[in-house]
Amino acid sequence: MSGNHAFGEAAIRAGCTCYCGYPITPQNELGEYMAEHIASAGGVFIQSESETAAINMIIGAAAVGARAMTSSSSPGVSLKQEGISFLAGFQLPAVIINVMRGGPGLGNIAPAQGDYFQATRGGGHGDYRTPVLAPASVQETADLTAAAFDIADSYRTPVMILGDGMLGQMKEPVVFQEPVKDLPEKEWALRGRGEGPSRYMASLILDVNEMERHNWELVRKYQEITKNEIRYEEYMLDDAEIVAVAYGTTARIAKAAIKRVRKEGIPAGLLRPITLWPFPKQPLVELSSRVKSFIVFEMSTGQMVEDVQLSLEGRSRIQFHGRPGGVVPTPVEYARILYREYHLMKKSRA
Amino acid sequence: MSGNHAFGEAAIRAGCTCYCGYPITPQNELGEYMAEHIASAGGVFIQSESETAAINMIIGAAAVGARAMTSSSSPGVSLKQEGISFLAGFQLPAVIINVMRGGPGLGNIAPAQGDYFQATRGGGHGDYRTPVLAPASVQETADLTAAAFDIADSYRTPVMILGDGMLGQMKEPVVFQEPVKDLPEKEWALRGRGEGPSRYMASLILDVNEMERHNWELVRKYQEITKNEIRYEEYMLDDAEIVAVAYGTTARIAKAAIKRVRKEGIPAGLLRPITLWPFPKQPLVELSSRVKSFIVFEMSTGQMVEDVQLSLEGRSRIQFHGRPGGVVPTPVEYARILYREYHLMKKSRA
Amino acid sequence: MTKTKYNVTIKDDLCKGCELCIEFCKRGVLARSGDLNVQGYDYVRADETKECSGCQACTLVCPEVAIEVNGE
Amino acid sequence: MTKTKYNVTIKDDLCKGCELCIEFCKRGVLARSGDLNVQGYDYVRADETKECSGCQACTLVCPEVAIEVNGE
Amino acid sequence: MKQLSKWPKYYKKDVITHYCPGCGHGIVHRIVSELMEEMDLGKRALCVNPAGCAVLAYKYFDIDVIESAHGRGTAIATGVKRMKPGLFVFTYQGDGDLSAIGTAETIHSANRGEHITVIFINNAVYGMTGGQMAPTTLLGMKTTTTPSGRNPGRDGYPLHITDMVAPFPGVIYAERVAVNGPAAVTRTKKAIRTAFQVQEDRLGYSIIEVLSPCPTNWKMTAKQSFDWITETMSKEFPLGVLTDKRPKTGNGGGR
Amino acid sequence: MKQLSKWPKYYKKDVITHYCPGCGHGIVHRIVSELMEEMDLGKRALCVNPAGCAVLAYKYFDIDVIESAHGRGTAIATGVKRMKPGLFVFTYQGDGDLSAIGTAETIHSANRGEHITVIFINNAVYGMTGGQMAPTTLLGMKTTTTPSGRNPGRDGYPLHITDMVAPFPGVIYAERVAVNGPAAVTRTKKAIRTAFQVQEDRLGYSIIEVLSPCPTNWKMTAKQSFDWITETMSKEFPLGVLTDKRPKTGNGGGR
Amino acid sequence: MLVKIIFAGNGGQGVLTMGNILGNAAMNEDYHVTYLPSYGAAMRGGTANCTICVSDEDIASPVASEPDYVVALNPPSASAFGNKLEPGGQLIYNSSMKGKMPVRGDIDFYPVPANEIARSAGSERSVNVVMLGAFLKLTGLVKLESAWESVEYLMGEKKKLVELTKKALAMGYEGFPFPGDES
Amino acid sequence: MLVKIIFAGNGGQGVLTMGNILGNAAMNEDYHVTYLPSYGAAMRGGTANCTICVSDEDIASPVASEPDYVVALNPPSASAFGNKLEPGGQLIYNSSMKGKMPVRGDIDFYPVPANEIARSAGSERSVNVVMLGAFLKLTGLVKLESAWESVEYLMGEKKKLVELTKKALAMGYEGFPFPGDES
Ligand SMILES: Cc1ncc(C[n+]2csc(CCOP(=O)(O)OP(=O)(O)O)c2C)c(N)n1
Ligand SMILES: Cc1ncc(C[n+]2csc(CCOP(=O)(O)OP(=O)(O)O)c2C)c(N)n1
Ligand code: SF4
Ligand code: SF4
Ligand code: SF4
Ligand code: SF4
Ligand code: SF4
Ligand code: SF4
Ligand SMILES: [Mg+2]
Ligand SMILES: [Mg+2]
Repeated sequence: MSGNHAFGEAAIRAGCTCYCGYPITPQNELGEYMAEHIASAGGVFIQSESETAAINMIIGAAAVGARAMTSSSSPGVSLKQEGISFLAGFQLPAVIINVMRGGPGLGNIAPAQGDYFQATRGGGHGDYRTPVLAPASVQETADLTAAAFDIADSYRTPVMILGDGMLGQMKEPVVFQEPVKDLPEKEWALRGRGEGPSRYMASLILDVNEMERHNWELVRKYQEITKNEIRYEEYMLDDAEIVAVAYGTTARIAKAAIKRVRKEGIPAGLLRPITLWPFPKQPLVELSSRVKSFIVFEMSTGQMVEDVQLSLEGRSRIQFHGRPGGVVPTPVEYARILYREYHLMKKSRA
Repeated sequence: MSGNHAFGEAAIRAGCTCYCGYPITPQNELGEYMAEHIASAGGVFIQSESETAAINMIIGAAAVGARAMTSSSSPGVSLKQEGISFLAGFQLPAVIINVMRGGPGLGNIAPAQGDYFQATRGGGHGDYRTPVLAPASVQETADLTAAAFDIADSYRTPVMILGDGMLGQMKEPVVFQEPVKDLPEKEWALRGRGEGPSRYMASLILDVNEMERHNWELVRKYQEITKNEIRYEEYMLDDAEIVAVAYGTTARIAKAAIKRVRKEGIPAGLLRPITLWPFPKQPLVELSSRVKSFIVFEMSTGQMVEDVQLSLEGRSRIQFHGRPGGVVPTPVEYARILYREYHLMKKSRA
Repeated sequence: MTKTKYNVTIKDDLCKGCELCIEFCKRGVLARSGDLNVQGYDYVRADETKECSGCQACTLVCPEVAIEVNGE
Repeated sequence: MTKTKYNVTIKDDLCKGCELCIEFCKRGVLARSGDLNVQGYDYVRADETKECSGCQACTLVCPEVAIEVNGE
Repeated sequence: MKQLSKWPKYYKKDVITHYCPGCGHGIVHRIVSELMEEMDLGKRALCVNPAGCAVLAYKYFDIDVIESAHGRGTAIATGVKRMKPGLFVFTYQGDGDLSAIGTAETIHSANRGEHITVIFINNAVYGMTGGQMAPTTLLGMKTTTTPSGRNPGRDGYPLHITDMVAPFPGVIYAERVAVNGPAAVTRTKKAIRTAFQVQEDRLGYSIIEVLSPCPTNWKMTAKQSFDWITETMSKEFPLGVLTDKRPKTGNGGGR
Repeated sequence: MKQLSKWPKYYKKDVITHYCPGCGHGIVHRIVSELMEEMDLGKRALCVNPAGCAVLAYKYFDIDVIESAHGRGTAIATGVKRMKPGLFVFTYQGDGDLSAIGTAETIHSANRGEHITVIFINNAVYGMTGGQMAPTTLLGMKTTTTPSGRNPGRDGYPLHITDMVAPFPGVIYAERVAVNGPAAVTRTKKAIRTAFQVQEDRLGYSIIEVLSPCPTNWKMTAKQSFDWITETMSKEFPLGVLTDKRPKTGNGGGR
Repeated sequence: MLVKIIFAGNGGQGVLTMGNILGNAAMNEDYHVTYLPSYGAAMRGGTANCTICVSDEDIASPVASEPDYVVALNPPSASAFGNKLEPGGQLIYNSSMKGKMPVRGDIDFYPVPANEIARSAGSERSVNVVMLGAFLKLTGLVKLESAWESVEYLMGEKKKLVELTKKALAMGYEGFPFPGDES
Repeated sequence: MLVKIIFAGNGGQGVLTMGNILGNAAMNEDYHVTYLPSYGAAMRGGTANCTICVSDEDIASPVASEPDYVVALNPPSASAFGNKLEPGGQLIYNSSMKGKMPVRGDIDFYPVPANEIARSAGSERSVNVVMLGAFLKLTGLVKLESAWESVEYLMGEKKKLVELTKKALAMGYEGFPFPGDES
């Protein structure tokens, strides 16, 4: 099954009853899958007039308690930024998938990782953060989609999944979780006042002190998320002297490269952030006590590398290797870099 | 004159002949000023149907060589992110002003600094950066607006000016530069092929290798900008043992606070980044050789502080003090913090 | 049967002094009070001496739900 | 005067074999070549033996500007 | 003693609004609140309020309310109604919100025939932001962004968006009314009642455009702005039913 | 020897397009290029191309071209024309680009009566992205996002955006044509010529909607899609002049 | 020296004009000046205020969380902003309008029957400048003449208005202090 | 072991189907498999290709910058992708179609008169499976039977199509190797 279809099937099984989206390559198959299958699961598919409309339809659906999702690719995700800021302000759960392509502008439809900053720093306005999950296989697209909905609901926050054209298009075998039954009631959801007092959802808070309280409340929530939700994968780190840091597609390639160089006795390993925000800072800090060389692999001109720098605070040497524009690096290419770096290290030691 | 009017008058004198915008508080007076005055200077004012339309009108105007500007406030700027990414991809010069207000969502119309990440990290998609200028007085809004157009033209890049509601609304005396005469021709601008070969502007680059070349070309340009355009103000740094880092409105307040504590013999100083991107890393690095304590003041929950951390790489202690949501901190408040920090330092030394 | 008498009550503090009610009252029942209410507006007062017809014109045009007209 | 003869030239490599020209040619001048061009399409060929009327139907509907019709 | 007028059940008790003296929003708020009660909708109603002077509507309406990003009201309403068809969903939007930045959402929600009701407050300006030109601003009308009057060559013409959506098959009822006098207010209430009923009867989309005074930005007294609606504004925006596709009403099919 | 057909001067020589066999884009491209030459516009023309199958138009048109973000063509064209009124500015847009994501830009540029020309390629689907529903998709029509056919209750109705803007005072000429046969192609060329002339005469906005085959996504042969336009598509989208406000043409003022 | 003043009243009472006149005058006397109006939604419902800071050096923040002076054109603003005054601050209020006053022992109250004076000056609408005149007399922050000049500068062409305004300014100035009604 | 194959041809020649059949078969033989189609604008103009990676362990990248095998259904694809082959790579091409071939000495060429075979198998349209059959014979990557099974799985209901496809597969398989026309 393709990554795009896996996103869709996993969402439906996670109880997503509202998908709104606008076509854009390389994630069209996701919307098309929803168009075909969500209704039979009791959900609604809406092809919105734009990405802007889509994110706002999601806001409406989420406000009344539905598990709602939208998806797009880079340019379309830029159009959702205002809406994402509103979701954060409203404290509404929702899942936003970005199947990244080359940029800026129309760029191209090849796989890229140039939207890391946008996703992790909030491309929208105001003080907010969105948890960001980065799958590296079709199986993981399914697993993390389910996880995204849970995180979104438990913290009442929009959650972003950052994939790329390759993950969306490639087919791999995948096993899905059982469809979830009866999700917990959301007492905060609007449902008409009924016999109770009327309620409202507003991101407008004219009183600056109230607004500040709201901002700090959000910060506390983000600290909670940082405490509980950090995910990452360690690969051959036990004896590693060179550690690659990469997520998604580049992490797969890095793994292959590490296998290769390991054959030649080079002690390389991989730390793969699965949550890009919150970023797995601690494991990096711990590694830095014995690992003196880190190499960050990205399909961009250098974005996640900032989070690695922020984590290590100059404790170890950090190299960056980026291939932007939709170029998919090869294991050989990465292997060569690990190889060179290792021998440099040995020299500098001697 | 108010900051909003100063933005407008300075732009007109800088030769801006195209202003497109959509009303939003706290920057309405800027558009209104343009509506009243740009025509008599031979320019065009268009109240667009949305912020999205505005940024795209700017693209058209810039593509044919005009000095073009748009302005908005936080939520509206989020809607311009796709367009800004296109400007970067097209390598078109333009000036975008964000008179920040409280967020996320509608937030409020009070002054805030919560869009620092969006401005400096590219809220749009793809690998690009925009130079970001941060004025701290009405006089500086005028000066930096002129500078913004020059930077935009000389590097063919969109430039952002990050102000806030206070800067936009407050009135201070201001002196303007003489209106610029005959700006240099832009040979790259589209003007119809005439007798020459036809030309095109496209951000779509399907060939990934070409796209990658384009991305690295942009990076080289950004390195140039970093080399040449960094601006900052040093205030009482010579003998400073505590250094405040703040921009825009908070920098003004920090100055007053420093004056106060200086009276009590506390050696505090201020480093005020004027370009937020490229960020004045070097001066901070140099300071860190003797200054052991930095305090970052923001009207946000902590955004620029990341750039300070990236600059200092753990060399000095960094404190953060933020007041989000439109709360404008007082000099007394900052003074108290500098005071406390100084005495902590003395203790820890003893 | 005796013809009903109507009482007009103004919620002083809600009134914004827009005078729409005054404009549309054919019986001249309503007039400015000359006083300022909590909002700082010169609110409207009903003149007991004038006879209200219960036509509701005032309540229909009042943007602030500041007028109540009741008949006995 | 002698009635003009029309020559039909196909730019083989531009043709995408959509057959629109064939459909609209009343004289049956055009037909598939059975060959593949650089694009891998079975392109169209003009049959010398048939007589072209110069009606231009083919050039009007051709999406690829692959046909040229000239009269002598 | 019989009570001729009383405080609407779904309007927050004795609330002091932030509206300027003589503002039409207050009148329409009262009408909507009264209908919430009279049509027994208040308990399951959800109002989508705009960015505009009515952004604080949730402080007045005593029903559930969700705010919308500027112009996106009908998209949010779509998400709500599709998920909870049992709710009564209406948007309350200004002319800038609905016919400028929200143009696409307005047109496509109408074209989908969403089962929602749109209350469209046309006051020919951007009130909230201080009186800039709106798509509905009349030619020659002075606003803060048309200091010498709206000039069609530069600023385009007054946009009649309700007329544009009225012909859509999914738009069951559309009417333009005004709130510039007792009789007009009564007609407006009737129109909104009809529009609400259309949604209740699951027929489709309904929209009521209300010509509404903005004395502050029109720089007029309340009474003057009432008169201006009669004498000038309603000439550009004629009152009346723009479409009525309700079954067996005889005049279905609109204009 | 007289040359009946020749390579258009402003179409790149012997270019192989990326279009599918039988695609209408190629036909319209040729027409536009021919007019660039016949009306002597090529040297000062600027084309705004869309995100859509025509995104690569700049590889074919031998005139200056700027690409647009999806749906924003008329906003970009507005900026261009306002700054350089001497240029001949036209947008080339698909139905998704122009009537879905670009709805607001389309309507407001038309309402401002910008002096630009819009070539609107209506092929009832999103071609570029693989055949999803477009606002113009016919009821019951199967697309990748309406696998069981467009259902008005879920997906809304075919949108007639050209009819919506035709009544605007600033829209001087609007016509719907097709390219599904020699005669139709000739009429299309005439219509586009008229629209171009409207801009040349500084009269205002002009738009030509072209019903254009997309054999690939319609899952038809080229000929079948030509016939489908005649038999089905043009029933929903009738061909003809939607407005003609050119001075002294006798029938000014449109419908 | 740094003085922070808040002018407050109904929208339409000309609060912002007061600020502009004072700000401009202070500028001409070579002070550093900032002027910060209330804006946006605050407009609605018709209350308005502005903050003027006057100093002989750079001004850090144009906001006055604790102003030195409040000039209130109506009771609601008097109570709203009177409560923000620095201890020892001074409240100049329009005593022609009845309404709740802040109850504080640590500030000084200066009543000004502004409506009456304005009326006698020739127009109810100049309540604002009357109050400004009183403020100038009390504080001596800038000379009456400088205020007059900036009136001329700001109102330029409209001769009649200028005269009227200057007159009202003067009457507020000369008349001050006025007898308080409450003892 | 890791094998990377690219199937390429015109859109409409059924290139993606080839990939699906092989990918599915390999999966059932418990290999790790990735399948990456060409997508988006690449579709336009009617060329299509897909990349299949088959391995006995995790597959890093589904992309094949230097494939081991290229199966080309028409000359343009043969030259386009033939030039990407690893040195020592193998090119299986449709010899029924004439056109330029890549000129390389470091790869092996395997002609397959696919159109003729397909015709004799009953339908021109099964050129793709004929080529797939030949590929299976050459590489032995998966058993013919597994390929049959996945044909049944993928084409399910359409019985006639299934039979025809299996037949064409077999003919491509048995017939291989075919006499090259160029010596
Ligand atoms: C994205 C965005 N752009 C602009 C604004 C600023 N804004 C708020 S309301 C408004 C227009 C108000 O006019 P209208 O919709 O006519 O409502 P009214 O106030 O007249 O009732 C604008 C431009 C905003 N909040 N968000
Ligand atoms: C913001 C954004 N959203 C979506 C897309 C993807 N996209 C490109 S073209 C297109 C629609 C194409 O359909 P249409 O406009 O009808 O043109 P056609 O291909 O049919 O000629 C879409 C959805 C994009 N490039 N940018
Ligand atoms: S209409 Fe209402 S608000 Fe206006 S004056 Fe009369 S009572 Fe007061
Ligand atoms: S009810 Fe009629 S008569 Fe009585 S006060 Fe109101 S308007 Fe006047
Ligand atoms: S119409 Fe043109 S492209 Fe189509 S078959 Fe004929 S020549 Fe070829
Ligand atoms: S010109 Fe007419 S007759 Fe000649 S080939 Fe073309 S279609 Fe046939
Ligand atoms: S500005 Fe106009 S619309 Fe807004 S509250 Fe005041 S009167 Fe009403
Ligand atoms: S997909 Fe349709 S519109 Fe696009 S090129 Fe192919 S036939 Fe033309
Ligand atoms: Mg309005
Ligand atoms: Mg289309």
